[in-house]
Amino acid sequence: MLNLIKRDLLLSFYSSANFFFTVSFFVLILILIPFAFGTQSDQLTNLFKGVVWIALALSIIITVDRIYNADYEDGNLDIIMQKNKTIEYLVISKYVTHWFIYCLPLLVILPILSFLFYLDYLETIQIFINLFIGSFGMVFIANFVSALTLGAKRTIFLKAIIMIPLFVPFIIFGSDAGSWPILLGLSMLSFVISIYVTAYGLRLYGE
Amino acid sequence: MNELLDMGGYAIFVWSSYGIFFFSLVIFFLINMLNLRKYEKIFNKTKNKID
Amino acid sequence: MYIKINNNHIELIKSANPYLIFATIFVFIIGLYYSLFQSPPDYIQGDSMRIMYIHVPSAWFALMTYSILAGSCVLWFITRNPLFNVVARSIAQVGMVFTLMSLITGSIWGKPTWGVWWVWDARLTSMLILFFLYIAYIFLWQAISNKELASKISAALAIIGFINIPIIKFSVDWWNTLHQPASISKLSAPSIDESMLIPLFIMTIACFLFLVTVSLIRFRLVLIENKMLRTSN
Amino acid sequence: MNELKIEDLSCKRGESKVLNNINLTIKSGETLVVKGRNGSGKTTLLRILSNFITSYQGKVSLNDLSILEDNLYNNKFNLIGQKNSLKDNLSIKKNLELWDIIFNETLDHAKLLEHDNLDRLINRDVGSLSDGQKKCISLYRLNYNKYEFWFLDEPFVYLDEVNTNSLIEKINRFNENMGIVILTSNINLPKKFHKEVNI
Repeated sequence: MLNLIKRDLLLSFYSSANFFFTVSFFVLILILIPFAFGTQSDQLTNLFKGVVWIALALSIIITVDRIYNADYEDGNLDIIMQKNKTIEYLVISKYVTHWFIYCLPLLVILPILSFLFYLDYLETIQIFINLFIGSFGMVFIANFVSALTLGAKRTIFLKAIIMIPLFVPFIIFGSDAGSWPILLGLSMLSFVISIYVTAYGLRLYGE
Repeated sequence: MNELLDMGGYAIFVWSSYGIFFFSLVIFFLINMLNLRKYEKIFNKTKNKID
Repeated sequence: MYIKINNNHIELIKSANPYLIFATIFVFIIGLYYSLFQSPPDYIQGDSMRIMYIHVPSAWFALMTYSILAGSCVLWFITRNPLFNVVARSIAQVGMVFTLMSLITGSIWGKPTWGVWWVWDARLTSMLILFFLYIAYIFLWQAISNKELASKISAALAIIGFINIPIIKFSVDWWNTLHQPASISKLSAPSIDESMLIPLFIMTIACFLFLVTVSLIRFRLVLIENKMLRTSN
Repeated sequence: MNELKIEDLSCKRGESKVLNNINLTIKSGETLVVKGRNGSGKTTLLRILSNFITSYQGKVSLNDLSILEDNLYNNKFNLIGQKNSLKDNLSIKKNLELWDIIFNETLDHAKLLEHDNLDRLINRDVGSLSDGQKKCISLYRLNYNKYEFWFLDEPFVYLDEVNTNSLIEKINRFNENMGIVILTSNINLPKKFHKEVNI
């Protein structure tokens, strides 16, 4: 399990462009807000709180192809599955690395962005907590969608259609500051479902 | 008759929704029926070839 | 309880087909007569109320079809009887059409009633999401080239979607109480007059007959598809 | 002394039966060549032996213990499939480092690659190599050496004469160290191995 985390981190370090692109994508979506809605500061603050969730959802959607697909197509997934007989451990380590590589950078950059949009400290902390909890749930969902759609090639749109309905509850509760306990519950529920479904999908495609 | 067509001023809503509804159902039915015919034809051909 | 489909069953379905088509058309005509001519206009909504007779049955069957879909997927995983997979696949597209119809007729009905085409109410939103779940189920099956695998994968997705729908409904309700305290969209459900129940009832039966007819046609279609996949291997 | 036993093995893929009542026994130090037409189930057999496919009729057992119940079995074999498990956008050296981590074993890459005449390519991107070179590097995984079985899926495809001979030599040496090799091939090999089976 630790081996796999180390390996995935090293791999993302070797092809660091991917992770850089995701951060840029996230930032650019948020930068579009003032262009689309004008520069009134109180309006910007409100919009930011919602659009940051859309940006997070989209950033996770564009990374969903990288979780299992590359390893599946070149055959590394076979070796990894052979070495990790309990596939649930493999799945958990993928959660960790996927969150670490693609969500943590977004959370790190979030405070800077929130100051650009005139949020005060308290609001920044609230949004940070919500995004922190919600991003885990979204990563769980992205993982099982990735595992289920391994055999469907080049179908990022299909994956988006599957994932966005599942993201809806996160976006609803995420944009409300006080509802982090519900987000936590949703994340835990999606963890329980995701770990079974992901392992199921990987076993099926391993056959 | 005019009264019926007018639907108490809601003619466009009522008739358009009924129109869309039945049009779609019929089209959907026909698509599946024709598909079934096509598949049955292809299937019978391949079966004859095997026999 | 292992039911295996054999040629006799298919012949039976085949011979029932024309009667079913006839019955569907017949009941639809009666239903149309009752809903457009016989029933009185509503006190408040006037004649726009007549859209209800097609909107409500399609919404019911949209939900019912998805329940059957998810239920047969669960049963398929439990019993491993391929019949349930065939049922799920033959019923899915009919459900999608009913969902789309209930969305379209609902929004045409909404315009004269609420003054807007669409309201972000829990019921409507979850219906919209349901539509995308149907799309995801159908197209995921088509996108995976190994069809045996595709059935298992899309069945898993259908079950997850079934869990998702109540969550969405709950969260949109919650969100509405947070963001828009005045909910304008509660349909006037209380005390439907008996004269309105009759056309509604007939239209429901007609929609059910349509569902059965097309599902059985698709049932045969899916069976032939499966056979063709088998012989091509 | 290991004994891998396959009894009455049948397997369905989709609706078609690919393996039908296969009975085989392989003992330590032997090599089995599985031959057959395209789509006859050679790869399926290897994937059953490597525990990826778990739904089949019959029994596969190692020393009389079913491989499905043997928890240590997954650490005993080294499977080299037809996919080469290489990241095209990384250099060979980086690919090998990633393998080191997965296999949990650090090899002396410079020395081993020199032996295979691949050391001059070490910093090239895998994407720029020929298929034969990729296959050679894919077979480099055989150097991870704590395994008792090698399962090789079409190892000779794309290999030239020199590399074919050196692979055969490697297999012989592994056999001498009491290793079991099962390989699939649909071409005639220059050397006879211990056992050959047609499926």
